[in-house]
Amino acid sequence: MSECCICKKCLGVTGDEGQGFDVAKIRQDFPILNRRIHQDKPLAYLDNAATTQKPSVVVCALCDYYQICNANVHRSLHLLADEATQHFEEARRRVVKFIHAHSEREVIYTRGTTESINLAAYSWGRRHIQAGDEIILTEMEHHSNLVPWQILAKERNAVLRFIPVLEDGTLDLEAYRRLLNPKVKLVGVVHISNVLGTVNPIQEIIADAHRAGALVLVDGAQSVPHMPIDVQALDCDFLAFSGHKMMAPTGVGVLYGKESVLEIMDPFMGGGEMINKVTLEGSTWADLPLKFEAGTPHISGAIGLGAAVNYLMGIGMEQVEKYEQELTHYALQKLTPIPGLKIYGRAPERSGAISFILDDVHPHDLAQFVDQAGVAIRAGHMCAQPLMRKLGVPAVSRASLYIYNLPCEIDQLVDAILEAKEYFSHGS
Amino acid sequence: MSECCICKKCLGVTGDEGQGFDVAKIRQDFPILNRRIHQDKPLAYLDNAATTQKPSVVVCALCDYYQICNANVHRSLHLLADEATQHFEEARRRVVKFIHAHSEREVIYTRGTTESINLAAYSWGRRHIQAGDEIILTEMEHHSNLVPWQILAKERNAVLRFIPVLEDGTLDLEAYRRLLNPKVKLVGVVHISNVLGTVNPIQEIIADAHRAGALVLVDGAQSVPHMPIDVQALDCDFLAFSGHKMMAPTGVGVLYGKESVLEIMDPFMGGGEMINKVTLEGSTWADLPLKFEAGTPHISGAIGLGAAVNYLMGIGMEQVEKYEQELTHYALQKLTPIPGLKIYGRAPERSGAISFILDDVHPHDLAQFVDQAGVAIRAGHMCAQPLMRKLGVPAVSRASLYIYNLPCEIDQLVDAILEAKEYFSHGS
Amino acid sequence: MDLDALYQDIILDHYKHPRNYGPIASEEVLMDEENPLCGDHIRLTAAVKDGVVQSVRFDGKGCAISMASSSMMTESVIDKPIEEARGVIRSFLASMRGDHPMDPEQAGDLIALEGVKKYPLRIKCATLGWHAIETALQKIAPHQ
Amino acid sequence: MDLDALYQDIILDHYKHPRNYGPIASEEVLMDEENPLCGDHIRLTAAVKDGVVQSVRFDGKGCAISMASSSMMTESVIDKPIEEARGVIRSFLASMRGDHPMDPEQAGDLIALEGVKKYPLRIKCATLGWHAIETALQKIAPHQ
Ligand SMILES: Cc1ncc(COP(=O)(O)O)c(C=O)c1O
Ligand SMILES: Cc1ncc(COP(=O)(O)O)c(C=O)c1O
Repeated sequence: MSECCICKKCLGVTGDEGQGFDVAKIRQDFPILNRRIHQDKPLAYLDNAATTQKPSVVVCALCDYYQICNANVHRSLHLLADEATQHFEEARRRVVKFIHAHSEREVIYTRGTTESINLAAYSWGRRHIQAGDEIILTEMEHHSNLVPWQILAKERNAVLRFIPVLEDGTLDLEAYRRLLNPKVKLVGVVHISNVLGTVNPIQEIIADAHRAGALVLVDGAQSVPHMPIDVQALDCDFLAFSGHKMMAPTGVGVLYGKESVLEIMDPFMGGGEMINKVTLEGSTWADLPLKFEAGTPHISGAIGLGAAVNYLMGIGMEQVEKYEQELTHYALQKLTPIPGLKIYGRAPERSGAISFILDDVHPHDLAQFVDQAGVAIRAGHMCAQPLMRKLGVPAVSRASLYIYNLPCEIDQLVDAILEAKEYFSHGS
Repeated sequence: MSECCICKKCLGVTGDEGQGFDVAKIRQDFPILNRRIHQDKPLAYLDNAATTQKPSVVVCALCDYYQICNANVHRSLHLLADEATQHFEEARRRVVKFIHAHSEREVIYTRGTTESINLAAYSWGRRHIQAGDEIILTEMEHHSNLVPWQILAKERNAVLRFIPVLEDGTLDLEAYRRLLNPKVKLVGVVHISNVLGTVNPIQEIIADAHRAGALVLVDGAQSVPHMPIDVQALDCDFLAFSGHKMMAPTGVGVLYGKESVLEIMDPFMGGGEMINKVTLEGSTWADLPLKFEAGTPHISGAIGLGAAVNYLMGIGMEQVEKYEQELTHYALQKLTPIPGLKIYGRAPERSGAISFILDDVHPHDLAQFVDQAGVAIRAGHMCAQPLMRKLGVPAVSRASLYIYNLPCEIDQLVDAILEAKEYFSHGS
Repeated sequence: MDLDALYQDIILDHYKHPRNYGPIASEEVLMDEENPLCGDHIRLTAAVKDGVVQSVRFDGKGCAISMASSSMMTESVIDKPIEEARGVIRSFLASMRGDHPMDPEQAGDLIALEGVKKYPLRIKCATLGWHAIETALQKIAPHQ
Repeated sequence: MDLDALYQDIILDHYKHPRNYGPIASEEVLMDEENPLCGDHIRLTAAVKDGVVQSVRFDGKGCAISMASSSMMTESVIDKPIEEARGVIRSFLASMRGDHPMDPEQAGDLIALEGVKKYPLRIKCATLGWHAIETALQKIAPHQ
């Protein structure tokens, strides 16, 4: 019955993976990459770990939704509402397919990784964590996967333990195994570090945790956008990720949870949609996944996420990973020889988030300087203050890559770094 | 330094209120209203209490953001990030102005009314509600302003009390005054009922609560989009509302809170942006409003909200209210004479959400039938099951108006209702 | 009007003249099934004798779809051996889920409900009575 | 390059050759001010005699803006009567907040920091040392 064209135009055909990879063609889908800034310098957007750009099909999915079938979902019977609901749920099915979840019941829409993890900390944690229980995290966690557990641990008198980060930026797995014991209820681990680029061996970490009787939450903010993910093969209990870091709109993300785990969790927020029956005296809850989706959801965001997932599947996640590996290799090769430049993170398995410090130039000055040369990188503590302390620096600069980046953009960065070195050199 | 055009094109000039009101001109800003559905019938969108349509300037603000300066906010130093941050915070300032808040510190971005109320229930409630404390709500609350307090009350052994709804759809204020006592810590009240359309006398309710030493949370989901609001004049402690019900994108809303109240609340979610200093052992929190905005926010949503607020201020909220009053009057005049049609809610002060039941035709059948005639209305319990029970019906149908609606759309509804009556008439 | 695909004459007929419909004393009630979307519910009673569904009766209020579907349900199961009745129920629910189209030969009047599938939000209306009878039969004659 | 508006020569000079900069023993530290955005912090000590700011010294690590601004701050307050010093600080912080432009007559070298205002995220860098001295003076000579 649908008279709306989102499906046709924007969600397109899906999944013909690996028909060859053409960056130039991909870049045509991202008009923002043609922007020229600061006296006509080409923009080199190398801040993809913070957020990625959106292909036209995603923006167009939003426009179509708003201009053709904007309506609230799951509530009304009229045509617009029916179309909106179908697109909203179709997007969920795409995500199910993308991460190889078992069913739609396992995919909960959230605002992003941070809300996903907080949802788990409130709804799973408040129910299962008691005084004296232990939660294992790592020293390389983003604040998102640290602060919610600190708040919970404080409230419940539980104990947080940390897997140390080794010199090369990998996790100390032997220390991890020593930390495991029957009191451990949860292991929370970032799949790919947003600072070091390290790809953690989560399959092994998950298997070990399960043997010890603990569940595992994987922070996939930096992995889901960049490599094939199969939650059933990984056997993780939770996987959190953000749409905006994988070409989708802001304000939407996902908490994947195993159905058996989600089933016995209490709701997080209360309100419309998440209820079954409400009386003044008390209420009962809706089925999964709506139990965790109180209130009007971010409908256009979910639809945009569906379009983004579709776009990525059209390219093929193996292709995405392969191209980014090549690009990362190129970047490391170019950056490493720069005198006075120190790169943090030398794990053998690493992704395209590359953090570094240039002797005698503060990361903020460096970022500001290279920005003037058209290159967008990030400087700061990267929401990983404990890791900064471990590395012995207050802040770093970070360049992070995505499939639309080009080797010449890395050259542009390298040239800018060399100029900055000159510009800020002390005692000149 | 901005090279981006969102401000110029979409946020426009603001606040020249009341330069005359031209619905035809307004409708040009909403191309979706020209849609023809079900064999070429003109769409009459009368489901505005569920969600409103978006003017082109809002959609265009989203597109511009994504195509010109998409970047994460508050984090990076590069040009795009700077532009995005400026637009994001400019939107907050517009909201401050729109509701007459004291400062940006009092305006917290959320996903919508539901998250706003849950934030208050978690962060204020968990800190201030003890066993035996009382919370007063009303029998006409939306589930959003009921279920979070039920969950809290259960957890804390606190007591919920309810202001009764009188025959005409107004609140029993005498009963309210009898309920007030020193154990009452919070009064939660919907400003305008999404079912009955009743405009509650919240100024009086707030003054009484304050005299009794209780704070007041106002659910403004159905009022903020439709009338001028001045939180300082009202003196409410919290005001919750949703962007998507006031022409803004989905996934964004606001919790207004008095600075003095927000200051002593614990954070809600943990993660990036809401911290000051993080160590493995513990963390300290950022200043308002960031303390309550963990993780990457819905940047485009906030910018779209700024554009929507601007659009509404351009028309003038007094104008909005005035036109909707006229339209509501017209609708009531046309609907009331229909034989067998019962309208719920006859408060002297009422807005354009009109719920009704047609004898012998189930609300769902009615909604489906009028949809076929091009008219979008809602049927169901309206997320207010306790109120439905009070009214003695399982469900109602609801037509709800906004400034782009026309008298002829109401005629279209009336005709469709008359046909439905015929179509479903029993024993024919 | 397109709506006629949903509200076919046969459906309107069952709605306006529901079969096996009438007040049930509360002690007779075997199932009280509610549609949380709209708050509708129907109550249902049934009797099985010698392995055959003897009678089914329902009351309550609902929309045209749920009333008609419940009415048609009663006609589809009464006088059927219980296992056969279960088969009919399973097959109807599966077709509403979209697992397979209805077999026009077997479905009889039920085919009129095919149109509901185009309106996902109404599927719950069409299956309300069927879920109720499924559980009721399970109560009377637990499945081995 | 546009950047020169931000990193003017005078700023780069103060950054490369910060005035009144040098290690401070921990018992001397009056203020340890941190910029949570980047984790930078400077430490500061000061002495007041007969109502006049005698000396100010700072150490720590920071970006060019925060180092230069702190360096310029020391020059702006040393040898000034304490109330006058407070006035300079207040006026600088107000101008960074955007309350008013700097007075070129009064500001001297500080005028070079005007360019920072175009980069909102860097304002915290430019005010780091100034917040530190403000608090330090309050500690030494509480304002009546
Ligand atoms: C009165 C009222 N309160 C709360 C809500 C919940 O708003 P949202 O679904 O945007 O969170 C609504 C709308 O659904 C409403 O009408
Ligand atoms: C590893 C990691 N975890 C969590 C987050 C938080 O994601 P968001 O801000 O989208 O909630 C990020 C990104 O900022 C991240 O890189």
